[in-house]
Amino acid sequence: MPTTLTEPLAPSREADLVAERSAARRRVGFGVATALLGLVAMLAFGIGSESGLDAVFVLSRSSDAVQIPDVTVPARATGLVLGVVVAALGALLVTGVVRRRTFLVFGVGLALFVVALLAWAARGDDISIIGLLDGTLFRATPLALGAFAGLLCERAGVVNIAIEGMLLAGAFVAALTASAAGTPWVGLVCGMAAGVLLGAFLGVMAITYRVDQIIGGTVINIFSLGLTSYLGTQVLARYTDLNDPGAFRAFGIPGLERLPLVGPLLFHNTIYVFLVFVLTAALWWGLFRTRWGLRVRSVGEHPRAADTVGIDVLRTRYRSVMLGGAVAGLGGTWFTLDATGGFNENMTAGKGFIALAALIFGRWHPVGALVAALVFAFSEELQTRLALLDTPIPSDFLLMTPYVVTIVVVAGVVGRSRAPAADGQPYVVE
Amino acid sequence: GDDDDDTEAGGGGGDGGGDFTACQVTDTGGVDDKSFNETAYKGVQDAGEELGFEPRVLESQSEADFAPNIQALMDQGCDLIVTVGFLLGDATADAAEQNPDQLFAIVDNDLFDAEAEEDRDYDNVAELVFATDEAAFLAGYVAAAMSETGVVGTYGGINIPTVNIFMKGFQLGVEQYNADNGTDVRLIGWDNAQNDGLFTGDFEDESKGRATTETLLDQGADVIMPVAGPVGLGSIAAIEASGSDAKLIWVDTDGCVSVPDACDLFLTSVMKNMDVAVYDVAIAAANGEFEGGTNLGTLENDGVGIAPFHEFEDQVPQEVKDRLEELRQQIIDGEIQTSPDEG
Amino acid sequence: MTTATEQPPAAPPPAGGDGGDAGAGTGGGRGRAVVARLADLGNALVIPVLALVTALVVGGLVMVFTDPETLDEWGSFLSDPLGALEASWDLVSESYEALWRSSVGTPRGIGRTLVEATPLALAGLSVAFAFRAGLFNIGAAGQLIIGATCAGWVGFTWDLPAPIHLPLAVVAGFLGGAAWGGIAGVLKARTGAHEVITTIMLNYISYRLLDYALRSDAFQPPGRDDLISKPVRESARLPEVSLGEVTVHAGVFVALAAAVAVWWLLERTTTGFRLRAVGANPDAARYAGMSVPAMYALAMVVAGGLAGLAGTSNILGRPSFSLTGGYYSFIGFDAIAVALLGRANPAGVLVSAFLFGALRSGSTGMQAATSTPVDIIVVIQALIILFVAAPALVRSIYRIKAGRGTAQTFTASWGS
Amino acid sequence: MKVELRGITKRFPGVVACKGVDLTVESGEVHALLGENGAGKSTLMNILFGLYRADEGEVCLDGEPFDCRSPAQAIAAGIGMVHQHFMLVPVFTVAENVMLGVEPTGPLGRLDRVEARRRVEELSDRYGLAVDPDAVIEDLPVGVQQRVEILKALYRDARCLILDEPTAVLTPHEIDELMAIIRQLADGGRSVIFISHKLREALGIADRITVLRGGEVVGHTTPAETDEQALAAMMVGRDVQLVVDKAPARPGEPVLEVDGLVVSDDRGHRAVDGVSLTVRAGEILAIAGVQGNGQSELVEAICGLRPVDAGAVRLDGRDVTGHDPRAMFRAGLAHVPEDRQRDGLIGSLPVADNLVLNQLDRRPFSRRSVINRREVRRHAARLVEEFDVRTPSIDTPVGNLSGGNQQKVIIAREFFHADRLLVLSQPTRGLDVGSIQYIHRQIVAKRDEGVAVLLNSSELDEVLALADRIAVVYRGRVVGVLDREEANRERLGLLMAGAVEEAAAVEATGEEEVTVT
Ligand SMILES: Nc1ncnc2c1ncn2[C@@H]1O[C@H](COP(=O)(O)OP(=O)(O)OP(=O)(O)O)[C@@H](O)[C@H]1O
Ligand SMILES: Nc1ncnc2c1ncn2[C@@H]1O[C@H](COP(=O)(O)OP(=O)(O)OP(=O)(O)O)[C@@H](O)[C@H]1O
Ligand SMILES: [Mg+2]
Ligand SMILES: [Mg+2]
Repeated sequence: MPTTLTEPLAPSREADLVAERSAARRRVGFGVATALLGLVAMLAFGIGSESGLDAVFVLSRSSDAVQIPDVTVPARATGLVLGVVVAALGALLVTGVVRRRTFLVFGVGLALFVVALLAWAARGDDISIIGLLDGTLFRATPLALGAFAGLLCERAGVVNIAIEGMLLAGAFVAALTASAAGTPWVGLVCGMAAGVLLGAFLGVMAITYRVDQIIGGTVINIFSLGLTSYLGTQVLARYTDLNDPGAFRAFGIPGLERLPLVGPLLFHNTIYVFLVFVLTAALWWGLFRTRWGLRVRSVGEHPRAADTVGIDVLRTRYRSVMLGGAVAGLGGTWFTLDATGGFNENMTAGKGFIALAALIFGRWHPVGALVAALVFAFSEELQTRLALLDTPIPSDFLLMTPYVVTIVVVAGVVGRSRAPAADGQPYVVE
Repeated sequence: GDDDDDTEAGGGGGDGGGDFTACQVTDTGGVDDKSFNETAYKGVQDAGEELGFEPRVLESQSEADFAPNIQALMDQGCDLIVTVGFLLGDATADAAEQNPDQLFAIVDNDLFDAEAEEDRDYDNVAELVFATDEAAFLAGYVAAAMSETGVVGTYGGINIPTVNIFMKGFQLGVEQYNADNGTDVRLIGWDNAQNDGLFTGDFEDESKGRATTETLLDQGADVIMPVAGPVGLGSIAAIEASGSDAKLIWVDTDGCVSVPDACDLFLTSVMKNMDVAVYDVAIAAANGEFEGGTNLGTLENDGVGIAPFHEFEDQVPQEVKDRLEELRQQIIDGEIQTSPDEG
Repeated sequence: MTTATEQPPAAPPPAGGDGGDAGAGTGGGRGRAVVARLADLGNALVIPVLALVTALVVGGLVMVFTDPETLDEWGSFLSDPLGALEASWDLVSESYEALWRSSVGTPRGIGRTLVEATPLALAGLSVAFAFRAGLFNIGAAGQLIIGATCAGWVGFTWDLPAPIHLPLAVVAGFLGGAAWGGIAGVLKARTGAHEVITTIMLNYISYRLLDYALRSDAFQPPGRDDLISKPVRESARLPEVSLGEVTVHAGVFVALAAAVAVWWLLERTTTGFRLRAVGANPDAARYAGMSVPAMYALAMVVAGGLAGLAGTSNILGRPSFSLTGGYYSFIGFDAIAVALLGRANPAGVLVSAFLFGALRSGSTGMQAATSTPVDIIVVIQALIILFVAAPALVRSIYRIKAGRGTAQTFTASWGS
Repeated sequence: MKVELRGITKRFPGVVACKGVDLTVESGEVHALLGENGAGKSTLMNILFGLYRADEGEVCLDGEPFDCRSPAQAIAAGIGMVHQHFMLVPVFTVAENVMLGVEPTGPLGRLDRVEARRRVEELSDRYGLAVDPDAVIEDLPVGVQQRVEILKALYRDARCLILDEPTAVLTPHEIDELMAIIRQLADGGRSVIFISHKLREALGIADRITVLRGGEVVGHTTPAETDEQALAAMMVGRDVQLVVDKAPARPGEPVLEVDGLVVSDDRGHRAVDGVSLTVRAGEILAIAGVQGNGQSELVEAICGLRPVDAGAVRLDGRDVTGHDPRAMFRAGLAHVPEDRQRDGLIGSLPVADNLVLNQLDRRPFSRRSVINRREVRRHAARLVEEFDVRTPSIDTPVGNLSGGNQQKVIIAREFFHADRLLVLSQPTRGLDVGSIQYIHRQIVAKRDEGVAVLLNSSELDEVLALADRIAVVYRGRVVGVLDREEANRERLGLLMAGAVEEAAAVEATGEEEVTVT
């Protein structure tokens, strides 16, 4: 353990000047960013906007049990006021009036900025906030499931860049089997089984044959795309009955679904959204609170240490990769059993790679991965809404939003994240 | 081009007569693109059934495959080669120029010489293009008429002419309805003034089609026209999942034929009868009546049109149907402009 | 991060001469190294060839079992076993024969294969170059697009004599790709943002930028509004070159030159040494006085430039000479496979690019001759990568005795 | 537990690591296993622990044949091993590391952390191994990590404990503590196998001693029958001179001057807190101190590897504060880093390349950025011969060499360009007496050439053997600078443990602050 040799004794002395200095640098950085956001809001959404227009925020749908009245705000004033507030928050950070929870303050500033942006975009119009949030959840679902799949593999030390291929295979198999069996449940199970199979395949390559894990993943991606396209042409296009899976329906959790706003948002959904929540909690609990998780993580961090205490490294890795495959397969079934009504060539369209980004951006943590998926999905959804409203930005640039946001967040806020130490390294049993 | 060579005898036009064959080269979307490649191929197949030949199709993986694929079909003695889309324009024009005896039909593209910056026509190429906006205009009118919320929506895959031509005509149709009736039905998702609107960014990700449609539903749209190939299938899922009674307007083909399961959602379809046009060209070629040059499908020649209302037949008021018939005639007579670019 | 030191060394030890001659000093070291390297080469060739054969066999099986007509024959296997076998053999042999003929069997096929291989080689070099510096460039697709866009713009906008115009367009393509790759490199160097994330995102952004450009007057030919640009002027096009009966465009030589340049840069210059050192062990590189961030940035700039050249060779060299939406971005992804297959070294990349180019150009002919869907080629490509990447698998199939430590890891862990 | 190894043979490709080794360890016995680098000690123990399978021979535990196929079986049979490289997961807590593999669990496999913590605390109380069960390993000093390793074995109720070079990274005080613990364990009836290169320790603790050379047992003995000199001869197979011959230093002008240096560690804590030092040409200044008292950060800051928060570094009178490592090399610095595999070498590159790692951009190795391969190879061949690096060829990846030879590659490279200042961190860690002797002689030779040497070593013997002056650091400060004549183990040990000689501390740091210990 060479690194640890250089670790110093943590000084037990008074608050450390240097640590304070780096915290201050961070604080000022966030402060300046916040202040800039405020300034933009003030200028673009406040002063620069037409006066006399209202923006209506719609908070419930007609189908919802509890109706919440719409919120109407004057667009220009909202931009101005929120801009000032955000700028003030930035100033508080820069001047050091607020010294703690800098990230939280920045987050609040960012949220208020988005509200100002929405008010400006919806001036003289209305915008469905509930729809915005609902759409975010919808778009985040496959990303979160993909990221969870990656999480399971990488926490055990196997890099999984094959999420995309696993999603695609899951989608294909689910469409085929659900159509044949006449129930989406069969599709769900078979889609997961397809994922498990690809996971095992990755395992054979990465764990047993010690193929470079990136290569192994790339093989699966290419293979999956090629095979599903090929079979799509050869089979699904000919026998269209085989591409007609029924869809899962949304259902509500009795009681909870009647809550205002959060009821329809969180508690009335298809099984996938619930599964995302359950999996987030289960993965967190499983990885950080159980024996299974401790062992999986030890294998991903220091496989030799795990080996010396009698943990079967290879078997643990296999199991994790196959479990990851199952989750990715599950994510794949979302495409055909929830989102749409059938399989279509390359229908995952790169979501597996975005899930991979979410995993890294979420720092290999289930909650982080979920948040990352939500951030990406939110910016995608926001972009759609902005395209509908009166925004002078060309659609090509609006379509870039989620990608730009991801880069900015990863570069600006997250910075270096630390992967499991043995991620990507094959383990050789002596 | 680098394909001047060995088999220039190929031009199968001469010995045609008895065993006529028509073949197709797809663009990079492939033959099962649930869009124009597929529709055009249906025309080839229909002709094959009629004339008793086995149709051939070559899919292009990339633009580099266009010329070799065309060459391969010439080598195999295809009498008529159908190509699809503007991507294939130059390859088709080059091949036509070098093989004046070979017959071609290109779907959805008016050949254009980008270097000379002028239109190109060849006696051996039938350019099958469509005044889709004329039909979309009628669809916009009926959409506005049938909207209860006063909001209708549209979205596209990518903002390209073959896509936005639908949206342009659609908007003018909605405006026509408002002008006729003094109403204020709004179109969201496209704006002729900005020449821009709502797009998903590709023709593959159906889930984006679904999410986008949900956005439109949230913003109150209750008649929606997706112009995004297979991505449009996401709209069906969105409406089915939301349980709303919004309606869809399908494009290219009659939705009730191509997606029969969802027929109850289709108010109508903006039909671009590419299969019919291809079929007609093939039959004409087989009978020695092939005519090159631009061949514009319009309302007048039934190259474009709107589909029957199917399940909504009873719900569309008679006066709307009557007015649609009037409008159709006016468009044919050139009294109404259906494209914002003209005039 | 601590386990890294306990892993077996990343590169395979020389297969031969590490016997018991410890302490022998270096007297005969050189000669022996050459012999070992030759032996290595032999070993290195056997496996890929077997991998290729295996992939083709498995690919043939896939063909047989998904072709409806052949399957029908198999349906009546009991009554007519020979018929089924014959039908299968005919299908597979005809397909592969056509594949061979239109890829390397005729001068024209070879020409097409070389042209197909050119951008694959350049983009493959891009990915390989980044690999050597320890970075995973998934962004070749975006860099290729930006490079092609810049080269194309110079090519159709300016009107200059060919001796100036063509080089300018090529340089513009290189610079465009370099700038686009450089974004990811600089972000990595300055903030530690992971290049896998940023390059994926930059890919998507580049598609949108290209669409936007294609819709602008600067790119669209007057009187036309399809997503297709003006064609590059004659003066900026890569000339066609005939070698005997094989006709290719001059981009092929650009790719060869780039491979030599990359090899020379990596193996013969101090900068290349630094890049490799940083890729192999950033800690030690830093201790040796090298600037790790600078090398990351440089690696992505050069990688981006190479991918930019891939786009450039396409736009300036291939008929149509016009940019279109999503311009050849798939090459950026095939490039990952090409680089991996080529073991991230320039010569290997050239060979694997040729192989992939042959599969691509051959698939067109195969489809024309036998109606075998082109998608099968993708399956075969995946199989080849699989078998080449997993030599152990091939060995166990053919019962070849294993050497030592064959697994190779290109990519260090994800972390920072 | 009585452990018997009979006729153990283990072959690796090209090497026979163990040849028919017999070893018997009685219960209640501390058995020292000695041998030079590569003698096969670790291999033998790995066989006992089930990490390797012996090619020949058998293992008996308490007289019963024991066929050990995996560590899990060894653990179950009561064997515990503290590895030469610690086998701890850096990001886990002490309790997590200790329980890994034998976790107490509740329903659904939930970890019972309370129970685990209780047992860790109980064990650490019983054996006086003070550790905080909730501390994260990577935050702990190595000495404490070692205790965690021992706890791990005890937690599994090991009746035979294997300690592979446990003292390499410990301070004298910690070593004493460890010896006491080992004694206590042995007295409790456990058997202990103790591997070390430090002969004095082996003589001090062992009941019996076995010496391996070239994979074979060359002799059994007991502390009573032998002494250091005899043991060393037995290990190496020839007579070894244990003390370095060195003439008194003739210090010249100051080469390195460090003035009020303040440096923070990776987490932003202040690790070096106002250190001032001077190293003169032709002298060796040793920094002595317990690992983790800021020595590493100090050295890194001097070498330009770590930003300086305050203070100055001067080289030959020129201010070089904040220079990057490259500039420092050009100014005449040579540096042997502490972690040779991670920081000193690029394992996948050949020996030749590693020998010019930080000099490649100089003539004659390159000109205008173009490498001159022939020069590089010529140079490599010369250094390999001069420094007796045992390698099949200069094209062998350096990662394939043994630890001692890897270290020689670094020494050769750095000594070659050490013109003014040579900074050495733990230059002989993990090396056998033969190699140590060789390297020590080279260091003294450099000094005698007039190079200023800064030696950072936690090995007191090494410090005492080489240093002309000794600066003792404690918690980021210099708490005393002693001349070699004034220094002895006891005094240094006390200073290192923070028993501050107030006057010295104040003098050294120039601050009035009273240090709390
Ligand atoms: N080890 C290194 N780490 C980081 N950057 C370096 C390193 N070596 C060189 N550079 C950078 O690369 C540039 C070119 O390097 P080169 O090896 O040609 O050195 P140079 O500056 O020309 O000096 P000289 O010719 O005296 O060696 C240098 O100016 C420097 O900025
Ligand atoms: N996994 C392995 N593969 C090949 N050779 C090995 C392996 N492990 C050890 N060896 C070789 O076996 C011999 C004995 O090594 P071992 O690690 O047992 O020595 P040691 O006595 O513990 O040395 P040290 O004092 O340096 O720890 C050495 O020559 C070493 O190079
Ligand atoms: Mg025309
Ligand atoms: Mg050892």
